[in-house]
Amino acid sequence: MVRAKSEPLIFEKSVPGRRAGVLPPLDVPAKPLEELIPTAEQRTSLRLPEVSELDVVRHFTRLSKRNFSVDGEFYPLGSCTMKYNPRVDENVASMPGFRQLHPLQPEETAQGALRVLYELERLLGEITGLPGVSAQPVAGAHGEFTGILVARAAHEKQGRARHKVLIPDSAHGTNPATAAMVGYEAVTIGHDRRTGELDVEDFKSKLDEDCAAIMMTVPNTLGLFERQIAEICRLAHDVGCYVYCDGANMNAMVGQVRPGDLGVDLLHINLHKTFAVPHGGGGPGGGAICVTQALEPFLPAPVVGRRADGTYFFDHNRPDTIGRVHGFYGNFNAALRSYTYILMHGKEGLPEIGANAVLNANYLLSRLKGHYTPYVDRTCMHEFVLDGRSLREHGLKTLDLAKRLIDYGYHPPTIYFPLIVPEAIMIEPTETESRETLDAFADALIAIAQEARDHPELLHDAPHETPVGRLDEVRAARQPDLRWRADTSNVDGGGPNVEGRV
Amino acid sequence: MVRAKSEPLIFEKSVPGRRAGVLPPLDVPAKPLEELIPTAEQRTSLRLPEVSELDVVRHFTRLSKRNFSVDGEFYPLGSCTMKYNPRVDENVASMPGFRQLHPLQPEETAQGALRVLYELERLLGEITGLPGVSAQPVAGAHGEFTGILVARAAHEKQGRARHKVLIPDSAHGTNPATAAMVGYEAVTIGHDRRTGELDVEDFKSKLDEDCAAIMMTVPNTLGLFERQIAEICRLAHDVGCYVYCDGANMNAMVGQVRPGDLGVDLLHINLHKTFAVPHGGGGPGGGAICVTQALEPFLPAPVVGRRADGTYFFDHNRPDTIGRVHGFYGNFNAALRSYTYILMHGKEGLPEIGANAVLNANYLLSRLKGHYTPYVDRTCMHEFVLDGRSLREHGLKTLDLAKRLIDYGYHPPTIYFPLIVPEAIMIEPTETESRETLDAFADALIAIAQEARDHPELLHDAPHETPVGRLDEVRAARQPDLRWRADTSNVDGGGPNVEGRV
Amino acid sequence: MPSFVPTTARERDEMLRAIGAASVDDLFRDIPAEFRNPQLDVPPGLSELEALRHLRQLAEQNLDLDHHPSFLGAGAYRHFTPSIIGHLVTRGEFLTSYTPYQPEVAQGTLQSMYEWQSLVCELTGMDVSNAAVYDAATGVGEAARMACAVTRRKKVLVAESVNPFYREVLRTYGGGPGIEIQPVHAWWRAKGDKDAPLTRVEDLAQYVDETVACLIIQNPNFLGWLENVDGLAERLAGKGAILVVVTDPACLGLLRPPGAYGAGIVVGEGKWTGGPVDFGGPQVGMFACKSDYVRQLPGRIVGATVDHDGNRGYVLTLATREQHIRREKATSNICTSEALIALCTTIYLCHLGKQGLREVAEQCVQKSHYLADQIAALDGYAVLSGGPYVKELVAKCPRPAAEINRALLERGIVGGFDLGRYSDVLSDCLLLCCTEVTTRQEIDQLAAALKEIG
Amino acid sequence: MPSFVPTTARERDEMLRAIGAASVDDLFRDIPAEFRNPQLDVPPGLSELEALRHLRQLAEQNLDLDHHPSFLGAGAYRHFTPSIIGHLVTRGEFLTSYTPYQPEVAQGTLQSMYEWQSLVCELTGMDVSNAAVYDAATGVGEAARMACAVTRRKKVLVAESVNPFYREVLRTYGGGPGIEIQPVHAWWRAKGDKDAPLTRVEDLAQYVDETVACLIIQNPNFLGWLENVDGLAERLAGKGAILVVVTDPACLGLLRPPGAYGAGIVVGEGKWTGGPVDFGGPQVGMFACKSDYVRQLPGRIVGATVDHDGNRGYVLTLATREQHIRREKATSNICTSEALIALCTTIYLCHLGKQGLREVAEQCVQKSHYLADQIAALDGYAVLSGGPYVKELVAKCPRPAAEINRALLERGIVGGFDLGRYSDVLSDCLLLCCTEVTTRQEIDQLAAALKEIG
Ligand SMILES: Cc1ncc(COP(=O)(O)O)c(C=O)c1O
Ligand SMILES: Cc1ncc(COP(=O)(O)O)c(C=O)c1O
Repeated sequence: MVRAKSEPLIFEKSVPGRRAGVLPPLDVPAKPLEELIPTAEQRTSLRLPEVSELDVVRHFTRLSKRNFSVDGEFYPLGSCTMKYNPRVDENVASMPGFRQLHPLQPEETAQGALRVLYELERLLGEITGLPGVSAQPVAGAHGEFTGILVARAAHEKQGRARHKVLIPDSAHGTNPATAAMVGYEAVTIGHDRRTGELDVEDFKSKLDEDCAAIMMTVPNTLGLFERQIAEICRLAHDVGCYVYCDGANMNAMVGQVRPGDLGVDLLHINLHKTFAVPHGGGGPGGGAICVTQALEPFLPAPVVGRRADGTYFFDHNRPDTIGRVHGFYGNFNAALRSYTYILMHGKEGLPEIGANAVLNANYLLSRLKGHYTPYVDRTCMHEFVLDGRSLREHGLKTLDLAKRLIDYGYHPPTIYFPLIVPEAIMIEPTETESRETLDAFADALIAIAQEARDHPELLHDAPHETPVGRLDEVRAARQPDLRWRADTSNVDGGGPNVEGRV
Repeated sequence: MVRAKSEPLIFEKSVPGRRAGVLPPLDVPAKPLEELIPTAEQRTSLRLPEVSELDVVRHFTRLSKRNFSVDGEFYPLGSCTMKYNPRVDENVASMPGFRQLHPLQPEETAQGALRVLYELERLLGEITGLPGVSAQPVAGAHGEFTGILVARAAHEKQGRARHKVLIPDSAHGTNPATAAMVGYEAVTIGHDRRTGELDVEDFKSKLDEDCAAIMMTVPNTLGLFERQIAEICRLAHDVGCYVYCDGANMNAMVGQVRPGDLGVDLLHINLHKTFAVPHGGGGPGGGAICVTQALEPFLPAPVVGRRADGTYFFDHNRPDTIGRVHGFYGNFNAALRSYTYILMHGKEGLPEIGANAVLNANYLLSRLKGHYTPYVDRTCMHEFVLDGRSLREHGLKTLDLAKRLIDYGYHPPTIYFPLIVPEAIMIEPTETESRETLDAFADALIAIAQEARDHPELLHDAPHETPVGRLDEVRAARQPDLRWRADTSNVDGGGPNVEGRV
Repeated sequence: MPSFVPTTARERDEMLRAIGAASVDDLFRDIPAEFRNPQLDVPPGLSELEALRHLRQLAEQNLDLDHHPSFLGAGAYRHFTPSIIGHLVTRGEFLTSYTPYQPEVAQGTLQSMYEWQSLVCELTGMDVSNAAVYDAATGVGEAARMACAVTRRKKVLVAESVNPFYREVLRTYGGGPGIEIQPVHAWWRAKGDKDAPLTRVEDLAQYVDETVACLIIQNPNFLGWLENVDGLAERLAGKGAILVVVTDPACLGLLRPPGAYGAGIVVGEGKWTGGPVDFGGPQVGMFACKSDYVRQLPGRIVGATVDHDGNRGYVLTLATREQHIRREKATSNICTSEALIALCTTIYLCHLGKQGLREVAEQCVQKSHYLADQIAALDGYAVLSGGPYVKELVAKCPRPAAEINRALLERGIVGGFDLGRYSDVLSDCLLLCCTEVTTRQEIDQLAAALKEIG
Repeated sequence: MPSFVPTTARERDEMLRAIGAASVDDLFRDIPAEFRNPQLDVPPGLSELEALRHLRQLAEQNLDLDHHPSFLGAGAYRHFTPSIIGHLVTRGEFLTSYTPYQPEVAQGTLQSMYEWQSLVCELTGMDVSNAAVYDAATGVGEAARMACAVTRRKKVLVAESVNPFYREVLRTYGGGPGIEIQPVHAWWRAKGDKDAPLTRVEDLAQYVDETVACLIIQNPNFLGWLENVDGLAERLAGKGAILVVVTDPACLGLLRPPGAYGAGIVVGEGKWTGGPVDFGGPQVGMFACKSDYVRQLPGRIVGATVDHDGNRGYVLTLATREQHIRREKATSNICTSEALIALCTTIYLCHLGKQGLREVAEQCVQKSHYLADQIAALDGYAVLSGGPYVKELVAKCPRPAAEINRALLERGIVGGFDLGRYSDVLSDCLLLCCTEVTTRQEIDQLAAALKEIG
């Protein structure tokens, strides 16, 4: 409410000898410590903060107030699916039977947890039409990595050494980065400026038997369905190239269309997008990977199996596996949330997700037409992208519009992505927002368009009421100050730790 | 962070047919409803809001942001003991074994809960020196009511019909209100302007055999210890008058002095002050009543007993009881928090509460001397009261100072109480605040004293950055608008429901 | 032991120096030495881990009703608590703020209280509501006091079909200022072929004369039955007396509101629609009345108003009723109330909403009647019919209710309320409660057990 | 089934009209009809109450370690989680915000990440830290990739005393870009009168030549022992190779930081100091390095800077390392990470603080050594001594470890990690873990059970 004053670093609140957490008294006979751990192995200083419990609570409460969030604000961040995260999932995830469960406990003492993983994987298989599922990857990019490794392993199994992965120019940065991490050359494919879809001719010209996979995003990052997807899959399969689908945009398809039916071979789902794991300021999420039956043997080990007697187990006997991609079984506690979310929606509820995500996006788009220019003027799926170049007439850019939205109490959309759209403004309302919210947001955007003409400085100087104004990002990168340092910190909090360069 | 926009009433967000909570499908055969409940007995309309779960979450999240709280701000509200409320207590209070426990379950299935009540009562008895304890009253005023009823019952038992209760002029309003509720005449006793303590001569002149009790507050509401308390008790007892101690200020005494040792006969403890039950915006709290052994038989029924075999039970066989004061056993879930709090502090920790509450108050007072005028210039206990009349020189009043503190990020102190102090400013820092916080607060008050001289309008127009400015309280009282009405509500939220008078 | 005190020994010494005191002890010099530093017989402090272990152990000594079928109601009801409630009300901004004395920094609490008042008015059909009282039981006490204040009379009639615990509290509350509490007998009469007691509040009106301030009834009453209230309020009004109705918000999802049959004051228990049974507390009392009586309302009241810029805002209002202004002339001594529990209920009512609350009531009706059918079919058992009922019914058993309950508990079932505690003539009767959380399987299990026991 | 969709049928129709579409189906017309409206073989939806019941049932099928003594560690450790953590991190502002792309409305997340980075640097003794990676296992993979990028080499040595799960993940990570992972054997040697295996990383240096990017060790190692690292970093540096150390923040409360013995990259698992074991996930990887390598760091990095008015503020920085800018040239593909778990750990480290974290480590030491004494005193059992240890020890048993574990479980005790899964030669060994939450009573109970079994 009141403009938050600057909040010092917790280190700057430290007072020697002050304490919050204490332990029970030691209940075993204490031996001289140096007999157990040689003094040379012990540290001589530890500059952790020394604060009281109230210090901690107040500090992090105050920090939290410096965030926008779905719970407080409309957050139409394109490609991120900032939907409502049901609180019941938090209560499920905090049940002691799940929380106080060690990953290496005997399987017979973890049957409930194993069943959650098993059933979640079956549900995701059913929803995507790709029955081989592993919930081990912990994020979308991690799923991509896992998926491309699976593709490579499958090629290798068939004795095929391939070197290229095709990637549309509209793709998210994680796609090419993933291809490179797995050791592939990323080859870019253009898009059709008119339809906003993959340039199929360009694709055909680059597709050959050295292509391990094509990484499609469906709907694509313009929020458009790739109408040629089935054909693209056919063409790819003809040369033994796998079709990987970046499932970040799965929300549009839930219950409406199954990527597996379209011919996709592999797909990850960002459980933190489509299936409502709270984003947490950047994770934990889940990047479950779903593949065809043929690719199933290559999934990361262990996989969860179910015996004839109805008991569940970790199957480590997976000769073709790509190996582990996580220390244990992935973000179990996040998977639990998605499992609950899917079960609650059920057969009738799941299609409502896709239907209303698409309805909301198209409604919002319809409200903005005439005021803003869609990059491609078509029925969109769950999101759409505006071309913000008209702002330039007023000496402004998309960034200014984004910051001005903050003054109106909205989190800005995704901006400058996809890279192919000049001054991109990428808006994804999600299915959990109400029409009134969409209307109010459209009104704000329309008002801002007017402001851009009449009072461009309002955009240029925005945001006006946040605890900090626009920050000097160049200085942050040129003079990196990446940590507090005991020696140079200035307790008055008046400026950054400029001496603390690295 | 960002100045919160006005938040509509939840009713104003209602959309016909929208829903959040749904039930499991009915699992028994459904009969026609009108066969079970006659149509005439059914209501024809129910104008509850129709909103989505996100609507609810966002609405109440936004509302919450319009509050100051201990977790976010220093909250030196005198007489209210706004100390840190440990979060562990919340976790204890949410254990299913306590939450899913019906108050009428067989006692053998509620032994853990009964033990909590039993032990809490014993602990409070030990801390106060008054061994007869009932945790049934749910707030301070409720404890007063219970206590004065106990005193009356004791008088009646002894065949004494008395009519007066003596109450110092510095007392909290609940004291005279309580006396009246119990059917007594409240007789006011003055205070000594020099010492800030009870005017013992006035007391003596009013004390007689028609006095059922004197309600003392120790330390008194000026934050001063009543040095004559033992003598006052002796004098009162000489005429068969009970000494009731309003224990709202118990925080100063915890582990330092026991009211029972001073001669007090009855005392309530505001568990939500001294023993850290979160105030919750005005309850739930606890007003446990502690009395001498002699008065124990009169406590509200049932009381919790312990059998020789170590089992606990509700003792309903209490012929002298004043009766029940609550539908069940009081605010059990609040009592649980205080029990945990007391156990965590333990023998060594309890005296730290009183010691540091008093240390902090005196330190803050020492910082303010020279800038503000204490009503009485003495070593204080856990709080102190300033006389704000000097503000009048600048055309200002205590209210202006209070509102200006909000601009500095502090919750104002208690103001205009006790009534005996002109322009009273009553400050209670509590023991859980750090010296840095006290210093920063003192600095703010000193700066405001300077502002009062140089820029009185800063105080006069404060607060400047809250979601609403100073509100028209006269209008609120003269044209009461106490509820939303379907017909007159204005959805734009632009003004109050002025038509909705009652 | 943990300490929530941040002050280190060194800081303490520096602070003492600034104060000019030699020691902390010095600060307590006003207290005669003989009383200082009591040696408390209290165990040593516990770390957070130890405290949690100890309390978990105690919690687990209780039989929790998530794991056992239970048919207990009798004033405390198990309704489903949506998960959002706990998450929202434990936000520090709600949890750790005081009664909203400084409206500019308490709009969150104030607006939610205004919403509570509005919800209570909608549910009860009354004109105005306060921001809650401690619980329904003390609400009955306050209602009696208020009715006396409004009518300037001193006699209160209370139907025996009102929850006996409420009546006990009423007695305590009435005692002080000399209010005469007159219990009016509920009639027990045969109906049809069943030996069925039936309370008839309509007959109560005959007790009403010009000395009576109010008649207090409960609807549905303690035995679960709807009272026949037709014409009651009118007859009372004829003598200048007020009808006070105690009710249950879950039932009001379906039932006509007390305002519709002339109640002057309505009291309800708000706790169970918003939170678990919590061993009976904290609760929160709904308290609503006709607009004429608003200046006699006890407790806090929030009103809407404007600031200088015309922004809508909320304040505590009509404070001249209250103890901090009027002291011994106040309508009540209430100060701290049950704000956070009221907030739980407020959130609950918004979450369930118009349709949801009705469904709750309807499921209660269907399940309790399903249970009734099962019991009626058992040899030796009968369901007493005293009127239509929503969630509670009276089962007459072949053996003393206490015995039946014991036998049920042996089978892992928490039975009903032993009505022998309410009235001698009902010592073979159980008050059984079904709500939307009761499953058919639990009901069938109970019926099977009763059969076996019976 | 509940719907989190607010749109009513009527609104939907109005919205369609505004869009100019006939139906929702119409909006999906780009999808060939043959693929539309799949019939999902998914059960009907559940209300919140049903979902909670179902999940609680599943949860209760697991044996939870609040109610059973457990000596499992092996990469997942039970430390006490202070209550404040859950309350703070479930505040919607932290829970439901995205990666902080818009710094003006994400200072809360950004500043707490900056604090995380600072804490990680302090703990590890390194210059810089990123804002976390997925977990320690993938952190090891990222460290290998980073070391290769820094040194422009392709060979990675990894000690066999590194957690075998981490090594498996390393293998997966290394596979892609053709990094050669060379496991270097741990030596097994007799020591004193015990048949004690001892890993000697100091000997590993002999494998290092100019093709080696880094040597990865774990300290304390997988068997709980402190490695003898003296001179190791220097020997590696002599060949231009980097020392990568995997470590445990709880142990670092007591142990000298890897920075002090020349680590170039340090990876740690942050999850257990801030949250329960959670069936192994989510975790969060600490990832720190020397300042020279900062532009090769994977993942997000937060930096402090100023706004136009000179106010300190925080931003994501050095983004030119990242996938959204550099695409296939990025240092890693990490996008969403484990921010909220890092926040848990940040709060934990602040709450425990300087003294508290040291006490945690010291209690681990004392309790594990107390357990060692109990075991050493048992006939047929021995404690293998491979070096000083903090919280884990290797117990040699008279029978296969798997059998011992089974027998313990029958007695309600969750035993240790069966080291037969780690190495054939250790199939009669259990890796047993004690932390500050292990009680003496539990240890004594284990010892008694082992005696009985043995
Ligand atoms: C299209 C697309 N692909 C991949 C990703 C990466 O997913 P994650 O952040 O879960 O690693 C994102 C996330 O923003 C995305 O939008
Ligand atoms: C001195 C004093 N007495 C009594 C009370 C009443 O206590 P409660 O609000 O718990 O009813 C208060 C509360 O502010 C108080 O300060």
